[in-house]
Amino acid sequence: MLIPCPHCGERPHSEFIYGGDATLYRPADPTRVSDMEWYDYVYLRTNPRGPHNEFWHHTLGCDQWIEVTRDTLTHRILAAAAIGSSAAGDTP
Amino acid sequence: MSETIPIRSPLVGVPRLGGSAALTVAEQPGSTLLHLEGARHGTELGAVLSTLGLADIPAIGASGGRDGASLLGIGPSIWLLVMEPGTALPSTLTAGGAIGSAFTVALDASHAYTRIAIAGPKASELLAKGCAIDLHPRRFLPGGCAVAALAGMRCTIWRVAHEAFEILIGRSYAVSLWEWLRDVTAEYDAHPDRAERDG
Amino acid sequence: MQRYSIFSLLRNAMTYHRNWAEAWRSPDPKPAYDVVIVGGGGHGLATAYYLAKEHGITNIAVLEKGWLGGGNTGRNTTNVRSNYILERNSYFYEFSLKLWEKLSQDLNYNVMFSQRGVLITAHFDAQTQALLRRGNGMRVLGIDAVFLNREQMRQKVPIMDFSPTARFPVTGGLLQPRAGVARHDAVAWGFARGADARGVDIIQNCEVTGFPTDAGRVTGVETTRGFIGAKKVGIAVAGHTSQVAALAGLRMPIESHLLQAMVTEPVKPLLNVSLSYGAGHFYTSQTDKGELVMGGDLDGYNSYAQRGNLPMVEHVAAAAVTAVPCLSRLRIMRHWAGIVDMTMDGNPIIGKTPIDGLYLNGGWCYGGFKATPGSGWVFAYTIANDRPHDLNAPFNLDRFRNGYTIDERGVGPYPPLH
Amino acid sequence: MSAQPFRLAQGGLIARDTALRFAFNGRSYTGFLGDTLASALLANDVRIVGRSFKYHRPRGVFGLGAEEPNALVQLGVGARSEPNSKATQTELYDGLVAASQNCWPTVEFDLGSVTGLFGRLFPAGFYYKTFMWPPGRWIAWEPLIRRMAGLGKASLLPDPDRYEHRHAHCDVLVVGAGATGLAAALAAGRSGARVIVLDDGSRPGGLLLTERRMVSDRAAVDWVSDAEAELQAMPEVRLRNRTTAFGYYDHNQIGAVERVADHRPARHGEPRLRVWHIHAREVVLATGAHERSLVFGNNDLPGVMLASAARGYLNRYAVRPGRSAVVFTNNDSAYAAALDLQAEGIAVQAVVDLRPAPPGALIARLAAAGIEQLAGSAVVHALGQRTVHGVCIAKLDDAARPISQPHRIDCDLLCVSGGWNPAVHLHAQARGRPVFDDTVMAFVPGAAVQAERSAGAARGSFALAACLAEGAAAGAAAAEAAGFRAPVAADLPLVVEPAMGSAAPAWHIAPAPRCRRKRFVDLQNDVTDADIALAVREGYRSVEHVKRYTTLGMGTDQGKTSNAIGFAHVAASLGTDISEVGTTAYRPPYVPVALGGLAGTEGGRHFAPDRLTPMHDWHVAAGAVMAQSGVWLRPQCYPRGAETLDDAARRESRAVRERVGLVDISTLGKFELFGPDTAEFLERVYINRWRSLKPGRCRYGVMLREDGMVFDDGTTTRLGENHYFMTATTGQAPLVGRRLQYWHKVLWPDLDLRIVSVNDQWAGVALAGPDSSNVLARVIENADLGPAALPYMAMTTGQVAGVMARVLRISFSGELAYEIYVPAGYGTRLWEALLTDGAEYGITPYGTDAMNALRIEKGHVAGGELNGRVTAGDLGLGRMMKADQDFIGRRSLARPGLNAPDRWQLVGVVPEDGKTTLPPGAKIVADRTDRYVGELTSTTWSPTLGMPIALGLVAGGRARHGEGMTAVAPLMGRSVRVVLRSPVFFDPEGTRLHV
Ligand SMILES: Cc1cc2nc3c(=O)[nH]c(=O)nc-3n(C[C@H](O)[C@H](O)[C@H](O)COP(=O)(O)OP(=O)(O)OC[C@H]3O[C@@H](n4cnc5c(N)ncnc54)[C@H](O)[C@@H]3O)c2cc1C
Ligand SMILES: NC(=O)c1ccc[n+]([C@@H]2O[C@H](COP(=O)([O-])OP(=O)(O)OC[C@H]3O[C@@H](n4cnc5c(N)ncnc54)[C@H](O)[C@@H]3O)[C@@H](O)[C@H]2O)c1
Ligand SMILES: Cc1cc2nc3c(=O)[nH]c(=O)nc-3n(C[C@H](O)[C@H](O)[C@H](O)COP(=O)(O)O)c2cc1C
Ligand SMILES: [Zn+2]
Repeated sequence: MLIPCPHCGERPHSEFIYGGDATLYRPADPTRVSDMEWYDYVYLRTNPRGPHNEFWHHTLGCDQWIEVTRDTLTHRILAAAAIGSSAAGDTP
Repeated sequence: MSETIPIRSPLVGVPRLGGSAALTVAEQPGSTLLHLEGARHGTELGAVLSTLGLADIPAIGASGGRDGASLLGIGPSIWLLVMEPGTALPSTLTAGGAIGSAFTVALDASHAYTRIAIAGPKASELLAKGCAIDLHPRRFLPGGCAVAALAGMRCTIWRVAHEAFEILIGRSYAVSLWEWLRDVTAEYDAHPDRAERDG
Repeated sequence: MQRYSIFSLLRNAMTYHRNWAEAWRSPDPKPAYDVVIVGGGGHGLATAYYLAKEHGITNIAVLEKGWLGGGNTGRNTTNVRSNYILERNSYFYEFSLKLWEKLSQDLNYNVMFSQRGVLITAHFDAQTQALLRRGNGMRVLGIDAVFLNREQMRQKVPIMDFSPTARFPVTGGLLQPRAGVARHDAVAWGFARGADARGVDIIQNCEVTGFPTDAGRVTGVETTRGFIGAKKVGIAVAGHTSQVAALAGLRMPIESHLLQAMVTEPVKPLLNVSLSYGAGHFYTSQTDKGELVMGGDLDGYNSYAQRGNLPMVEHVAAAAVTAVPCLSRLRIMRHWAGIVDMTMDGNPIIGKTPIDGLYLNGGWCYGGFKATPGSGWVFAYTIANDRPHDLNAPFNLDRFRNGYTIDERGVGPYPPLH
Repeated sequence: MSAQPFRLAQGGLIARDTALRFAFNGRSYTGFLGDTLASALLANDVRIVGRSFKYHRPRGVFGLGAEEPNALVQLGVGARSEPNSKATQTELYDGLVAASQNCWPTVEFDLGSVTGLFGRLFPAGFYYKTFMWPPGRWIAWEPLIRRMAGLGKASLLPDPDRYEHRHAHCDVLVVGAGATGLAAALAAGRSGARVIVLDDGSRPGGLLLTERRMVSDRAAVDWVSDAEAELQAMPEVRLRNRTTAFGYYDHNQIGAVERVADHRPARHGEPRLRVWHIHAREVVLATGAHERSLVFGNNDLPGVMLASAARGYLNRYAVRPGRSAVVFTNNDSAYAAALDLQAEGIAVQAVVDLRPAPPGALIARLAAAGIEQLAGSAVVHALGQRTVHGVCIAKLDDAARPISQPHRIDCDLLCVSGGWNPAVHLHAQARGRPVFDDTVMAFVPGAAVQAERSAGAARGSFALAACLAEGAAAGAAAAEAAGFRAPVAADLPLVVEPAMGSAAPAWHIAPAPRCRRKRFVDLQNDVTDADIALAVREGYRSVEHVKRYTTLGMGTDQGKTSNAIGFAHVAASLGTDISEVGTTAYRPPYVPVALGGLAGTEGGRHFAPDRLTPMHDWHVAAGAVMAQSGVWLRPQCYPRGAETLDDAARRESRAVRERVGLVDISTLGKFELFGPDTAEFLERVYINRWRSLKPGRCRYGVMLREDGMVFDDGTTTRLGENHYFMTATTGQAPLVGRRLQYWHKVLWPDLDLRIVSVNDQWAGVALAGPDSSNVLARVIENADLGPAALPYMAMTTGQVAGVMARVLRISFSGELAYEIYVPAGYGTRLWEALLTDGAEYGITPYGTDAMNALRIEKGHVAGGELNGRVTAGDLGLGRMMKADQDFIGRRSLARPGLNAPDRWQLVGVVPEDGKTTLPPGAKIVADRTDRYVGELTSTTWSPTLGMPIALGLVAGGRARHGEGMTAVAPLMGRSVRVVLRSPVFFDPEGTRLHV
């Protein structure tokens, strides 16, 4: 796979380390959420078979976390963006 | 003052790589490096840029500068200032000087990296043995730089001329990278060692 | 069931093997069953087999979306062992290993369980200590384990790099002699034949697409071949657990990841133990046909693409020639991948779900082949009695919420690290 | 050295002036430069090359290249010996040594072939049905089976050769340099695009090199040379022979293996194989087609050969593949073979064509050449014990059943052609789905998923004219797609194409009545039509089941010549058609690739880089025993004279307790944090308080994972108002770095701070022991070390040995101690200065063993305890946790599992008798001996207490101090009575720290 790093350009995925689901939302104040909500945040994953918003860390490159939308079935990359400038989708 | 005390190279004691018409590989000791983050656009930055003879601050993957002082864009609002050995530092470029206030972070990195020059017609072929980036001169122009894996180690690769590159490798990795270079440069006679001659 | 033996083989040779019976039928689904098992892999088939054999429930259908055994059962590197760190794992996998030891006779199908031993090599002090803790724990629990020193290692696997220039010198190794490898396809086929012989309908090319419920209780399954009624439904779909559970509205503590494997060209016997390299991602064993089957680490990103990528193949190759230099000239003949269901603690989930009559068997990560008989046995027990057996009680779905995770690697809720 | 009886007097693409000597099965022969081992063996009348996998039947050369199922040899000797090498792809070189494999005592007389006599006992899957007794004793039968299986022998010696990788990028990759590929490359190259052309042959040309054809009034071979020359002249085009694309991966990345030095010795420093990682914008697949066999009795005998192969040996290598031949085909392509053979004086007895009415033009040409033509007929079986001596031929009815009484024709060569399989492998690997095409009777590429297009024989266009046209079009289209303007191909080479009739469906020729001769589908794995029928009959109906049950296509050739035939037999047995059945999955590699090549330079010496500390050279020079600690090399201890490692560690730890020692701690993770929100950030990532930390002060901190388990510990020092210096443990440092960034950039981007890893910039030394302050006082300038200015957990800066240093009064050992940090390039300078000025205090360098002993005495946790399953509470650090603010992991702590009474908690452990050493890795058992309640996590010998001690984790351990238990290590046959106690063995009040 080649991951288009928004900072460095297209690089082999072996330069990156995977950071998992990018749609998780850590409660602003964990003390205010139910055990169930916290459990959902820490443990439960949608694990879609298709487009997936995920984090990658460009460990052997710019050393930044980036956000990528990738199809988990075809491995096609649909979008890639720097953290925050979220072209890659709906992180709060 | 510590500036005057020479930095001990991690490559002291490892066999040196000689040179050939095809390729030379040599350490470039003694440069002063500054790790810079978060440019504060303002008068100080202006001062720094003019000292470097730059109209604008280099983007990621680009570099610029003059008089042996070059600024490399190595990350999102992250730069590396490379000052050649012996270049008398304009006061603006000392961590204490303007540069210190032109950036949120200005850290001495002179000890953090080992600098290796790779030059010759075979230079990009050599790099292509361990680096996935496209080194075609159309794609990776002189002056361009990239942080990428070389033989699985994180390096800043800086093309200083059509056939000349500079590698900045984290100091603790320098010996491992050097040994890899020794191995893969053998075919260019870049070093006299004939031990493993074959056939 | 037509019994297999050297005699039946001789008899059938006389008639040029024209009279062998089908190993399993290919029936059409009935309108309803007592139990429907989703997933015709080793675990699903074993569950059906033990439901019939141990609990007398025979009105069962196993529904497989593709061809039976075509999932991870059909693509795994076949290590069967019980050399675990944590007590609960030890009990469960040792139980499974004991079933393996009788499996060929039990199924009257030779699954070629070869107890040649599984060996983990040690290279660093911290690692040696960890292996000692592990092996000592196994021994306390009555599981076989031996620690080999460097010399004994040299005897056992002379082809490893014992030279002074070895990248990571071998200092020792933890061997489980009773562990070994088996013929993966035969496991699926043997269980299928055994289940079929006890009346189980194995229905291939039948994908489950929904779990109709009534008042919180499952009533059957929607499939690509229509609705099939069921009193109880068991899910055993490994890499697709999240998808299938989602059909029942359940979110899983699971990520699906790629795990690759590869085989070399066949060669004469070279390695007589299943070897697992402690200093890199590489483990291998030689099949009876002669290929060395190799595997390494997960590719490390969510994926449902049942196909590998080059970097991990090359990393495994690098580790292989580093560990065993003479492998360098052996050629890889084929490489492939499977989709493994990585849980948040690296251990499986076998038990009840919030939905009555719906049971879950999944989260096997990269290690469920060895569990096949044990998993089928406890899952059958759980379905038959509507409560888990002591052996699988700890592997319940609630453990994540309650903080009773079973984390062998100790890396927490980061699936690729397990 | 024998002459080459089967070599033609002239012709062929071989250098007759360069004779090469080689040995096969101990006999020596000669061939010519340009030969393959296969052509040279045929030239020397060597027919039996190897033995088959299961029945050990004699086998000869069957094909011409990568598709070869039979002619596998043990190539080379000693460390360079390679099993299963295809003679058809092995270029001949002087001194080549090869031998037959899978036979004993000789390939001519192989005892293994008795399995053939009992062949009937070994149908597909026979092993699933027997060897089950005595129970659980498969292991007893296994060795027999294993010895019979397995083809060649692997060398047991380390491989002396080198391997490398090479990355390449291009606009257009053309795979295959036959007529199609060359046309494609020319078209693409002329557009100025960056083009790479690969061919696995030793020279471009593909099948053109085997055909006597004209391409625009030039001999095809000359056209090829011109094309090659033009491509060589283009600056942006790279043409690579001996390079096989083996895998088509995601995002148009292609893996290819180049045989750099297999056909000649490697030059100095040169690799044997080079594995290419090619990233191509567009790919043209011009990989050609593999000819198929036909299924009839004894169709595996040496002397049975693909028609295209026979033609290749004749035309390219000037070798007579036999004396008198019969050609058996279902399509036109084999006619050319018949005519070429006849022309070279090989008596072609007959062309047997399954088709009742082959094209008239072809019949006429045969007649003109005086070759008998038998239409609507089949070879029902071949005759001969060890090689072909003749064939039996019968007329067929419409259902392809023999009707006439078979009649015999003598011959020693039987050329077969069952049609062609386009090489769709790479297309399929690129996730294309091959579809069955009834007109060419083969699977052809389906819709492309990646940026890839097939052309020529690879997509079922077998006419040369079509190949050239499609190639040119594909090359141009690819260049256009990559953003280049391809000039319209002006001069398409002209070729006269013989009219082509369509092939006859010829999957299955019914055997003559009561004919029991084996009829092979997969020659390498000895899979017969009967095996496939049996599999289906037994219920293994999916083509994937048939494959696995019979091993069809699972050999080193991956069924290139056999799979399609097998699928057709499955279809026949199921009564459906082949497009219903489909294919088995195509997987990489297209041809087997050596592990060494895949490993490249990463194998062996360069496997995983070592990280070295700034003082590494000093340690080595001082005779330190260096030990791997994660990615780092660290001194374990510095033995003197005859000291054992234990002696050395004890001496070193005693020195620290009694006087002063120094240890290299440069491996610790080091971060600098800047910005107004840093304190807030620390509050959120550490379990303890940070806002209260004053400038110039240090604090110990613990981090958790979100699941509440301890993640890492270390110290953080406030250097200035908004400037902090953090250390992390050596092992976790990289992970900590990534998590810190994640927490900041992903969770709390609003926090104003920057985190910079400064790992390589700083060298770190811990100076510890009662005399440490005295030593430091001597080396440091302008710094006040007095307890007031620099109390415990405070920091200062000063000039040490002339360089600016950060001095932290921190202790891991429990002694009065300092962590001194200087820029890495001055690390050795600092180290040596301390040794010099410490000399009179008997300063002693110590390694990780002593460091461990000291921290264990002090009850400080490390790797063994931080196993990822412990909470701060388990370690007795619960009190550190702040109550009033959230931090990473806190929300998970309330869960019952993390507060269970039987959680394993940190304890100290000592032998009951005060002297017996504690076995490392021991488990702790209490009342019941068939269960454990805990384990020893770190064991050592206490310099202070002068006895063995350990840290351990024990269920509910904190409440069980004083309890007697047993530490058991069955692996070592040891068991020691122990007593649990507080984990702090040394100076619990910490008086030594606060002097
Ligand atoms: C490369 C690799 C190496 C491995 N090595 C080992 C090893 O050495 N030792 C070990 O113990 N384990 C190993 N494993 C893990 C092991 O293979 C699996 O854990 C085990 O095979 C799981 O078996 P299963 O029956 O649960 O799943 P599978 O065999 O995958 O069966 C699940 C079945 O469910 C079917 N299915 C999915 N969705 C549906 C649906 N909606 N409707 C109907 N059917 C459906 C699938 O088609 C599949 O056939 C390895 C795995 C891989 C991929
Ligand atoms: N008359 C017939 O029925 C018939 C049938 C088939 C072929 N042909 C003849 O064959 C030729 C077809 O031309 P073509 O160029 O399409 O096929 P080709 O077979 O001539 O060339 C294909 C080339 O690709 C190479 N190759 C295949 N896979 C490769 C890989 N993975 N990596 C690197 N190289 C690889 C092969 O070694 C070969 O050199 C024409 O001359 C045609 O007349 C005729
Ligand atoms: C233990 C084991 C041994 C295998 N041996 C072979 C083999 O000898 N030849 C072969 O072509 N494939 C072999 N394979 C791989 C299979 O052909 C196939 O690739 C694998 O089961 C995955 O299926 P798929 O490739 O159809 O997706 C083996 C697989 C396993 C699990
Ligand atoms: Zn990047």
